[in-house]
Amino acid sequence: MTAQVTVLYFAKSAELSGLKEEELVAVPTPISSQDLWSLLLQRHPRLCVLQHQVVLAVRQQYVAIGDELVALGDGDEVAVVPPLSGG
Amino acid sequence: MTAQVTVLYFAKSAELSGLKEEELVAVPTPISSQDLWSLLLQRHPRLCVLQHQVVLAVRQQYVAIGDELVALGDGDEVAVVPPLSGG
Amino acid sequence: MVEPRRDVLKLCHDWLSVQEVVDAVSSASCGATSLFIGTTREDVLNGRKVIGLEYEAYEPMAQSEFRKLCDVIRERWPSVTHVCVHHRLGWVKVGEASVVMAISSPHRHDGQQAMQQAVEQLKARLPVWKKEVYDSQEASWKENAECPWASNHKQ
Amino acid sequence: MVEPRRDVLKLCHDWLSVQEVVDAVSSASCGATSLFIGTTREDVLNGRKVIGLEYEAYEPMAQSEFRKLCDVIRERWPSVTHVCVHHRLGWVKVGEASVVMAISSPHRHDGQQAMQQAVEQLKARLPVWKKEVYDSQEASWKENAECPWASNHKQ
Repeated sequence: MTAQVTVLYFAKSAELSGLKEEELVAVPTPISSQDLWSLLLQRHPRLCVLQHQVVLAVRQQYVAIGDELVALGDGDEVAVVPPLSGG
Repeated sequence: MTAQVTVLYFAKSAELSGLKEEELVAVPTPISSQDLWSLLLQRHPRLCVLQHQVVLAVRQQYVAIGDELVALGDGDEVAVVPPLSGG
Repeated sequence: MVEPRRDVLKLCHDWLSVQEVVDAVSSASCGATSLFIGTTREDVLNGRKVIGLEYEAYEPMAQSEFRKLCDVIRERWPSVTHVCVHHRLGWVKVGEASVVMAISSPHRHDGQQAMQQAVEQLKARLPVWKKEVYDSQEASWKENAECPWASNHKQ
Repeated sequence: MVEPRRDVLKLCHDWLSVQEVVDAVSSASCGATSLFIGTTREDVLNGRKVIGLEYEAYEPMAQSEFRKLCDVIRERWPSVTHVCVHHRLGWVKVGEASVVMAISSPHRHDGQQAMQQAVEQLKARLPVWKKEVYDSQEASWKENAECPWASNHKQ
Protein backbone atom coordinates (compact mmCIF):
# COMPACT_ATOMS: atom_id res chain seq x y z
CA MET A 1 0.00 0.00 0.00
CA THR A 2 1.10 3.56 -0.63
CA ALA A 3 -0.39 6.97 0.18
CA GLN A 4 -0.09 10.47 -1.20
CA VAL A 5 0.86 12.84 1.60
CA THR A 6 1.69 16.51 2.04
CA VAL A 7 4.98 17.16 3.79
CA LEU A 8 5.36 20.49 5.62
CA TYR A 9 8.77 21.89 6.53
CA PHE A 10 9.14 24.40 9.33
CA ALA A 11 11.89 26.65 10.61
CA LYS A 12 15.37 25.24 10.00
CA SER A 13 13.99 22.25 8.08
CA ALA A 14 12.39 24.63 5.57
CA GLU A 15 15.72 26.41 5.10
CA LEU A 16 17.58 23.11 4.68
CA SER A 17 15.09 21.59 2.22
CA GLY A 18 14.47 24.88 0.45
CA LEU A 19 10.75 24.06 0.67
CA LYS A 20 7.79 24.99 2.83
CA GLU A 21 5.69 22.13 1.49
CA GLU A 22 5.72 19.29 -1.02
CA GLU A 23 3.53 16.41 -2.16
CA LEU A 24 4.89 12.86 -1.95
CA VAL A 25 2.84 10.62 -4.24
CA ALA A 26 3.74 7.08 -3.21
CA VAL A 27 4.81 6.74 0.39
CA PRO A 28 4.65 3.10 1.62
CA THR A 29 2.16 2.54 4.47
CA PRO A 30 2.31 1.43 7.22
CA ILE A 31 5.81 2.77 7.67
CA SER A 32 8.01 3.28 10.72
CA SER A 33 8.65 6.91 11.60
CA GLN A 34 12.37 6.13 11.18
CA ASP A 35 11.81 4.95 7.60
CA LEU A 36 9.62 7.96 6.87
CA TRP A 37 12.40 10.26 8.12
CA SER A 38 14.98 8.34 6.02
CA LEU A 39 12.81 8.83 2.97
CA LEU A 40 12.78 12.61 3.60
CA LEU A 41 16.55 12.55 4.20
CA GLN A 42 17.06 10.87 0.80
CA ARG A 43 15.14 13.67 -0.88
CA HIS A 44 16.87 16.41 1.13
CA PRO A 45 20.25 15.21 2.41
CA ARG A 46 20.91 18.57 4.12
CA LEU A 47 18.18 17.67 6.66
CA CYS A 48 20.74 15.35 8.27
CA VAL A 49 22.00 18.26 10.39
CA LEU A 50 18.71 17.90 12.28
CA GLN A 51 19.35 14.19 12.98
CA HIS A 52 18.43 13.27 16.60
CA GLN A 53 16.98 16.75 17.16
CA VAL A 54 13.80 16.47 15.25
CA VAL A 55 10.42 14.79 15.45
CA LEU A 56 7.64 14.40 12.92
CA ALA A 57 4.00 15.32 13.24
CA VAL A 58 1.52 13.09 11.45
CA ARG A 59 -2.01 14.47 11.15
CA GLN A 60 -0.92 17.11 13.71
CA GLN A 61 0.23 14.60 16.33
CA TYR A 62 3.87 14.43 17.39
CA VAL A 63 5.65 11.18 16.46
CA ALA A 64 9.18 10.56 17.71
CA ILE A 65 11.54 9.08 15.13
CA GLY A 66 11.89 5.37 15.86
CA ASP A 67 10.28 1.98 15.33
CA GLU A 68 6.70 3.15 15.79
CA LEU A 69 4.58 2.26 12.78
CA VAL A 70 2.56 5.03 11.20
CA ALA A 71 -0.46 4.39 8.97
CA LEU A 72 -0.77 7.01 6.27
CA GLY A 73 -3.84 7.85 4.19
CA ASP A 74 -4.17 9.93 1.05
CA GLY A 75 -4.17 13.63 1.87
CA ASP A 76 -2.49 13.20 5.25
CA GLU A 77 -0.24 15.96 6.53
CA VAL A 78 3.26 15.07 7.71
CA ALA A 79 5.37 17.82 9.27
CA VAL A 80 9.07 18.04 10.01
CA VAL A 81 9.36 19.57 13.47
CA PRO A 82 12.76 20.96 14.53
CA PRO A 83 13.23 21.88 18.22
CA LEU A 84 10.49 24.26 19.31
CA SER A 85 11.22 27.83 20.32
CA GLY A 86 7.86 29.47 20.92
CA GLY A 87 7.25 31.83 23.82
CA MET B 1 9.04 60.39 82.02
CA THR B 2 6.08 60.99 79.75
CA ALA B 3 5.68 61.80 76.08
CA GLN B 4 3.09 63.46 73.90
CA VAL B 5 2.14 61.13 71.06
CA THR B 6 -0.31 61.04 68.16
CA VAL B 7 -2.50 57.95 68.05
CA LEU B 8 -3.88 56.91 64.66
CA TYR B 9 -6.89 54.61 64.38
CA PHE B 10 -7.49 52.62 61.23
CA ALA B 11 -10.32 50.54 59.82
CA LYS B 12 -12.44 48.88 62.52
CA SER B 13 -10.51 50.63 65.31
CA ALA B 14 -11.49 54.00 63.85
CA GLU B 15 -15.14 52.94 63.79
CA LEU B 16 -14.95 51.67 67.38
CA SER B 17 -13.16 54.72 68.80
CA GLY B 18 -15.07 57.14 66.63
CA LEU B 19 -11.73 58.80 65.86
CA LYS B 20 -9.17 58.79 63.07
CA GLU B 21 -6.55 60.44 65.22
CA GLU B 22 -5.98 61.94 68.68
CA GLU B 23 -3.20 63.49 70.74
CA LEU B 24 -2.25 61.89 74.08
CA VAL B 25 -0.37 64.44 76.14
CA ALA B 26 1.22 62.41 78.95
CA VAL B 27 1.93 58.79 78.03
CA PRO B 28 4.46 57.16 80.43
CA THR B 29 7.69 56.04 78.77
CA PRO B 30 9.19 53.49 78.55
CA ILE B 31 5.97 51.51 78.50
CA SER B 32 5.16 47.92 77.60
CA SER B 33 3.04 47.58 74.45
CA GLN B 34 0.47 45.77 76.64
CA ASP B 35 0.20 48.78 78.95
CA LEU B 36 0.00 51.13 75.99
CA TRP B 37 -2.87 49.08 74.57
CA SER B 38 -4.62 49.05 78.00
CA LEU B 39 -4.34 52.82 78.12
CA LEU B 40 -6.10 53.05 74.73
CA LEU B 41 -8.72 50.55 75.90
CA GLN B 42 -9.47 52.70 78.94
CA ARG B 43 -10.10 55.68 76.68
CA HIS B 44 -12.16 53.65 74.18
CA PRO B 45 -13.61 50.55 75.84
CA ARG B 46 -15.27 49.44 72.59
CA LEU B 47 -11.79 48.66 71.22
CA CYS B 48 -11.91 45.50 73.36
CA VAL B 49 -13.63 43.63 70.51
CA LEU B 50 -10.23 43.79 68.77
CA GLN B 51 -8.50 42.15 71.75
CA HIS B 52 -5.98 39.47 70.61
CA GLN B 53 -6.52 40.46 66.97
CA VAL B 54 -4.65 43.69 66.87
CA VAL B 55 -1.09 44.99 66.92
CA LEU B 56 0.31 48.49 67.32
CA ALA B 57 2.71 50.36 65.10
CA VAL B 58 5.13 52.71 66.83
CA ARG B 59 6.97 55.11 64.54
CA GLN B 60 5.68 52.96 61.64
CA GLN B 61 7.11 49.69 63.00
CA TYR B 62 4.82 46.83 64.00
CA VAL B 63 4.85 46.01 67.72
CA ALA B 64 2.95 42.97 68.99
CA ILE B 65 0.99 43.54 72.18
CA GLY B 66 2.96 42.03 75.06
CA ASP B 67 5.81 42.65 77.48
CA GLU B 68 8.07 44.40 75.01
CA LEU B 69 9.07 47.84 76.27
CA VAL B 70 8.55 50.77 73.94
CA ALA B 71 10.37 54.09 74.33
CA LEU B 72 8.23 57.00 73.23
CA GLY B 73 9.33 60.50 72.33
CA ASP B 74 7.32 63.68 71.88
CA GLY B 75 5.62 63.74 68.48
CA ASP B 76 5.84 59.98 67.96
CA GLU B 77 3.13 58.27 65.94
CA VAL B 78 1.38 55.24 67.45
CA ALA B 79 -1.13 53.39 65.28
CA VAL B 80 -3.79 50.82 66.13
CA VAL B 81 -3.55 48.14 63.47
CA PRO B 82 -6.49 45.73 63.11
CA PRO B 83 -6.00 42.63 60.92
CA LEU B 84 -4.78 43.66 57.48
CA SER B 85 -6.85 43.15 54.37
CA GLY B 86 -4.95 44.76 51.53
CA GLY B 87 -4.66 43.20 48.08
CA MET C 1 26.79 47.46 34.30
CA VAL C 2 23.97 46.69 36.69
CA GLU C 3 20.74 48.51 35.94
CA PRO C 4 19.37 50.52 38.89
CA ARG C 5 16.45 48.68 40.52
CA ARG C 6 13.06 50.34 40.73
CA ASP C 7 10.59 49.57 43.54
CA VAL C 8 7.35 51.47 43.12
CA LEU C 9 4.19 51.39 45.22
CA LYS C 10 1.42 53.70 44.08
CA LEU C 11 -1.73 54.08 46.19
CA CYS C 12 -4.40 55.62 44.04
CA HIS C 13 -8.09 56.39 43.89
CA ASP C 14 -8.47 55.84 40.16
CA TRP C 15 -8.99 52.86 37.88
CA LEU C 16 -5.77 50.85 37.55
CA SER C 17 -4.05 50.56 34.19
CA VAL C 18 -2.37 47.19 33.74
CA GLN C 19 -0.29 48.57 30.88
CA GLU C 20 1.05 51.35 33.12
CA VAL C 21 2.25 48.79 35.68
CA VAL C 22 3.81 46.66 32.93
CA ASP C 23 5.61 49.71 31.54
CA ALA C 24 6.88 50.60 35.01
CA VAL C 25 8.89 47.36 35.23
CA SER C 26 10.03 47.14 31.62
CA SER C 27 13.74 46.74 31.11
CA ALA C 28 15.90 45.90 28.13
CA SER C 29 17.60 43.18 30.18
CA CYS C 30 14.36 41.44 31.20
CA GLY C 31 12.86 38.63 29.18
CA ALA C 32 10.08 37.91 31.64
CA THR C 33 7.38 39.95 33.34
CA SER C 34 5.09 38.30 35.86
CA LEU C 35 1.87 39.97 36.87
CA PHE C 36 -0.84 39.49 39.39
CA ILE C 37 -4.19 41.26 39.34
CA GLY C 38 -6.55 41.05 42.31
CA THR C 39 -10.19 41.83 41.64
CA THR C 40 -13.27 41.90 43.85
CA ARG C 41 -15.43 38.94 42.99
CA GLU C 42 -19.18 39.01 42.77
CA ASP C 43 -20.26 37.31 45.93
CA VAL C 44 -23.32 36.72 48.01
CA LEU C 45 -22.98 36.38 51.80
CA ASN C 46 -26.03 35.35 53.81
CA GLY C 47 -28.29 36.66 51.09
CA ARG C 48 -26.49 40.00 50.88
CA LYS C 49 -24.77 40.87 47.62
CA VAL C 50 -21.31 42.48 47.68
CA ILE C 51 -21.43 45.71 45.68
CA GLY C 52 -17.93 46.97 46.32
CA LEU C 53 -15.07 47.55 48.70
CA GLU C 54 -13.91 50.57 50.62
CA TYR C 55 -10.11 50.68 51.07
CA GLU C 56 -7.94 52.69 53.42
CA ALA C 57 -4.21 52.68 54.15
CA TYR C 58 -1.64 53.94 56.59
CA GLU C 59 0.12 55.49 53.64
CA PRO C 60 3.64 56.39 54.84
CA MET C 61 3.94 53.04 56.63
CA ALA C 62 2.63 51.23 53.54
CA GLN C 63 5.54 52.77 51.65
CA SER C 64 8.11 51.73 54.25
CA GLU C 65 6.67 48.18 54.55
CA PHE C 66 6.74 47.93 50.76
CA ARG C 67 10.44 48.81 50.69
CA LYS C 68 11.12 46.12 53.33
CA LEU C 69 9.09 43.63 51.33
CA CYS C 70 11.14 44.37 48.20
CA ASP C 71 14.37 43.99 50.16
CA VAL C 72 13.26 40.53 51.34
CA ILE C 73 12.29 39.52 47.80
CA ARG C 74 15.59 40.72 46.30
CA GLU C 75 17.60 38.95 48.97
CA ARG C 76 15.99 35.65 48.00
CA TRP C 77 15.79 36.30 44.23
CA PRO C 78 18.66 38.66 43.42
CA SER C 79 17.81 38.63 39.71
CA VAL C 80 14.49 40.42 40.31
CA THR C 81 14.90 43.67 38.39
CA HIS C 82 11.92 45.98 38.95
CA VAL C 83 8.86 45.69 41.20
CA CYS C 84 5.74 47.80 40.79
CA VAL C 85 2.46 47.70 42.69
CA HIS C 86 -0.55 49.91 42.07
CA HIS C 87 -3.14 49.56 44.83
CA ARG C 88 -6.56 51.19 44.96
CA LEU C 89 -7.82 53.28 47.88
CA GLY C 90 -11.37 54.44 48.55
CA TRP C 91 -14.35 52.94 46.77
CA VAL C 92 -13.77 50.02 44.39
CA LYS C 93 -16.76 48.54 42.58
CA VAL C 94 -17.16 44.79 42.23
CA GLY C 95 -15.32 43.66 39.10
CA GLU C 96 -12.64 46.36 39.19
CA ALA C 97 -9.02 45.55 39.99
CA SER C 98 -7.93 46.45 43.54
CA VAL C 99 -4.28 45.64 43.02
CA VAL C 100 -1.93 45.13 40.07
CA MET C 101 1.60 43.88 40.75
CA ALA C 102 4.40 43.30 38.27
CA ILE C 103 7.91 41.93 38.61
CA SER C 104 10.46 41.84 35.81
CA SER C 105 13.42 39.50 35.71
CA PRO C 106 15.87 38.22 33.10
CA HIS C 107 14.35 34.71 33.32
CA ARG C 108 10.86 33.68 34.23
CA HIS C 109 11.32 31.22 37.10
CA ASP C 110 12.73 33.81 39.49
CA GLY C 111 10.06 36.34 38.63
CA GLN C 112 7.20 33.88 39.01
CA GLN C 113 8.40 32.58 42.36
CA ALA C 114 9.14 36.08 43.60
CA MET C 115 5.64 37.15 42.58
CA GLN C 116 3.98 34.42 44.63
CA GLN C 117 6.01 35.45 47.65
CA ALA C 118 5.42 39.15 47.04
CA VAL C 119 1.62 38.78 46.95
CA GLU C 120 1.79 36.69 50.13
CA GLN C 121 3.93 39.29 51.91
CA LEU C 122 1.85 42.20 50.68
CA LYS C 123 -1.28 40.64 52.17
CA ALA C 124 0.56 39.81 55.38
CA ARG C 125 2.36 43.12 56.00
CA LEU C 126 1.07 46.11 54.04
CA PRO C 127 -1.04 48.33 56.35
CA VAL C 128 -4.09 48.45 54.09
CA TRP C 129 -7.68 47.55 55.01
CA LYS C 130 -10.85 46.87 53.11
CA LYS C 131 -14.47 46.83 54.11
CA GLU C 132 -16.89 44.77 52.07
CA VAL C 133 -20.06 46.73 51.34
CA TYR C 134 -23.36 44.93 50.66
CA ASP C 135 -26.53 45.91 48.84
CA SER C 136 -28.24 45.86 52.26
CA GLN C 137 -26.13 48.97 53.20
CA GLU C 138 -24.26 46.79 55.70
CA ALA C 139 -20.51 46.37 55.60
CA SER C 140 -17.84 44.23 57.20
CA TRP C 141 -14.10 44.55 57.59
CA LYS C 142 -12.15 41.78 55.87
CA GLU C 143 -9.12 39.99 57.26
CA ASN C 144 -6.35 38.41 55.18
CA ALA C 145 -5.57 34.85 56.22
CA GLU C 146 -1.92 35.81 55.54
CA CYS C 147 -1.94 38.43 58.32
CA PRO C 148 -0.34 36.90 61.44
CA TRP C 149 -2.77 38.58 63.85
CA ALA C 150 -5.96 37.86 61.91
CA SER C 151 -8.46 35.52 63.58
CA ASN C 152 -8.45 33.33 60.46
CA HIS C 153 -4.64 33.30 60.15
CA LYS C 154 -3.23 30.30 58.32
CA GLN C 155 0.40 29.44 58.70
CA MET D 1 -24.08 27.31 37.84
CA VAL D 2 -20.63 26.66 36.40
CA GLU D 3 -19.42 29.36 34.04
CA PRO D 4 -18.36 28.04 30.63
CA ARG D 5 -14.56 27.92 30.36
CA ARG D 6 -12.77 29.87 27.64
CA ASP D 7 -9.45 28.72 26.17
CA VAL D 8 -8.16 31.16 23.59
CA LEU D 9 -4.94 31.09 21.58
CA LYS D 10 -4.48 33.97 19.16
CA LEU D 11 -1.51 33.99 16.79
CA CYS D 12 -1.09 37.50 15.48
CA HIS D 13 1.28 39.73 13.55
CA ASP D 14 0.51 42.89 15.50
CA TRP D 15 1.68 44.46 18.75
CA LEU D 16 0.15 42.62 21.73
CA SER D 17 -2.24 44.41 24.05
CA VAL D 18 -1.88 43.22 27.64
CA GLN D 19 -5.27 44.73 28.50
CA GLU D 20 -6.94 42.72 25.74
CA VAL D 21 -5.55 39.48 27.17
CA VAL D 22 -6.61 40.49 30.69
CA ASP D 23 -10.13 41.27 29.43
CA ALA D 24 -10.31 37.92 27.66
CA VAL D 25 -10.01 36.02 30.96
CA SER D 26 -12.09 38.34 33.13
CA SER D 27 -14.89 36.71 35.06
CA ALA D 28 -17.18 37.85 37.85
CA SER D 29 -16.28 34.70 39.79
CA CYS D 30 -12.51 35.24 39.59
CA GLY D 31 -10.60 37.17 42.24
CA ALA D 32 -7.21 36.48 40.73
CA THR D 33 -5.61 36.91 37.32
CA SER D 34 -2.05 35.72 36.75
CA LEU D 35 -0.13 36.96 33.76
CA PHE D 36 3.11 36.22 32.05
CA ILE D 37 4.72 38.41 29.40
CA GLY D 38 7.71 37.17 27.42
CA THR D 39 9.84 39.82 25.73
CA THR D 40 12.95 39.67 23.60
CA ARG D 41 15.85 40.95 25.60
CA GLU D 42 18.59 43.14 24.26
CA ASP D 43 21.48 40.77 23.87
CA VAL D 44 24.90 40.58 22.31
CA LEU D 45 26.19 37.20 21.09
CA ASN D 46 29.80 36.97 19.93
CA GLY D 47 29.83 40.66 19.21
CA ARG D 48 26.60 40.54 17.22
CA LYS D 49 23.64 42.49 18.54
CA VAL D 50 20.18 40.89 18.46
CA ILE D 51 17.81 43.26 16.64
CA GLY D 52 14.70 41.09 16.62
CA LEU D 53 13.06 37.73 16.16
CA GLU D 54 11.28 36.13 13.26
CA TYR D 55 8.49 33.77 14.39
CA GLU D 56 6.61 31.07 12.51
CA ALA D 57 4.03 28.49 13.56
CA TYR D 58 2.30 25.37 12.38
CA GLU D 59 -0.96 27.17 13.04
CA PRO D 60 -3.67 24.48 13.09
CA MET D 61 -1.47 22.18 15.17
CA ALA D 62 -0.62 25.06 17.53
CA GLN D 63 -4.36 25.37 18.16
CA SER D 64 -4.80 21.66 18.82
CA GLU D 65 -1.72 21.48 21.07
CA PHE D 66 -3.01 24.51 22.96
CA ARG D 67 -6.32 22.76 23.62
CA LYS D 68 -4.44 19.70 24.93
CA LEU D 69 -2.29 21.94 27.12
CA CYS D 70 -5.39 23.58 28.61
CA ASP D 71 -6.93 20.16 29.26
CA VAL D 72 -3.81 19.09 31.18
CA ILE D 73 -3.84 22.34 33.20
CA ARG D 74 -7.51 22.02 34.06
CA GLU D 75 -7.14 18.41 35.10
CA ARG D 76 -4.51 19.42 37.64
CA TRP D 77 -6.08 22.76 38.68
CA PRO D 78 -9.84 22.37 38.16
CA SER D 79 -10.52 25.86 39.48
CA VAL D 80 -8.73 27.49 36.52
CA THR D 81 -11.47 29.50 34.84
CA HIS D 82 -10.23 31.08 31.61
CA VAL D 83 -6.93 30.80 29.74
CA CYS D 84 -5.82 33.23 27.04
CA VAL D 85 -2.57 33.38 25.09
CA HIS D 86 -1.67 35.94 22.45
CA HIS D 87 1.50 34.97 20.58
CA ARG D 88 3.27 37.01 17.92
CA LEU D 89 4.19 35.68 14.48
CA GLY D 90 6.50 37.25 11.92
CA TRP D 91 8.93 40.01 12.82
CA VAL D 92 9.19 41.08 16.47
CA LYS D 93 11.60 43.87 17.38
CA VAL D 94 13.78 43.65 20.47
CA GLY D 95 11.84 45.01 23.45
CA GLU D 96 8.39 44.05 22.17
CA ALA D 97 6.36 41.29 23.83
CA SER D 98 6.33 37.97 21.95
CA VAL D 99 3.79 36.29 24.17
CA VAL D 100 1.20 37.37 26.73
CA MET D 101 -0.58 34.68 28.75
CA ALA D 102 -3.32 35.11 31.34
CA ILE D 103 -5.14 32.68 33.61
CA SER D 104 -8.06 33.61 35.83
CA SER D 105 -9.11 31.65 38.88
CA PRO D 106 -11.24 32.24 41.98
CA HIS D 107 -8.12 32.18 44.19
CA ARG D 108 -4.59 33.10 43.37
CA HIS D 109 -2.58 30.01 44.31
CA ASP D 110 -4.16 27.78 41.66
CA GLY D 111 -3.79 30.42 38.98
CA GLN D 112 -0.15 31.16 39.80
CA GLN D 113 0.85 27.52 39.85
CA ALA D 114 -1.13 26.78 36.70
CA MET D 115 0.60 29.69 34.97
CA GLN D 116 4.08 28.34 35.72
CA GLN D 117 3.07 24.98 34.31
CA ALA D 118 1.33 26.54 31.31
CA VAL D 119 4.39 28.56 30.27
CA GLU D 120 6.54 25.44 30.66
CA GLN D 121 4.17 23.35 28.53
CA LEU D 122 3.76 26.05 25.92
CA LYS D 123 7.51 26.18 25.40
CA ALA D 124 7.72 22.39 25.35
CA ARG D 125 4.81 21.58 23.02
CA LEU D 126 3.49 24.48 20.95
CA PRO D 127 4.74 24.14 17.33
CA VAL D 128 6.17 27.64 17.10
CA TRP D 129 9.72 28.61 16.14
CA LYS D 130 11.83 31.73 16.34
CA LYS D 131 14.97 32.84 14.59
CA GLU D 132 17.18 35.39 16.29
CA VAL D 133 18.27 38.06 13.83
CA TYR D 134 21.51 40.01 14.39
CA ASP D 135 22.72 43.39 13.23
CA SER D 136 25.32 41.49 11.15
CA GLN D 137 22.40 40.21 8.97
CA GLU D 138 23.04 36.74 10.36
CA ALA D 139 20.35 34.72 12.11
CA SER D 140 20.05 31.57 14.15
CA TRP D 141 17.15 29.31 15.11
CA LYS D 142 16.55 29.15 18.84
CA GLU D 143 15.70 26.02 20.83
CA ASN D 144 13.67 25.97 24.04
CA ALA D 145 15.35 23.99 26.82
CA GLU D 146 11.81 22.80 27.67
CA CYS D 147 11.45 21.03 24.29
CA PRO D 148 12.18 17.31 24.78
CA TRP D 149 14.00 16.94 21.46
CA ALA D 150 16.13 20.11 21.72
CA SER D 151 19.89 19.61 22.00
CA ASN D 152 19.91 21.75 25.15
CA HIS D 153 16.91 19.94 26.72
CA LYS D 154 16.78 20.12 30.50
CA GLN D 155 14.62 17.70 32.38
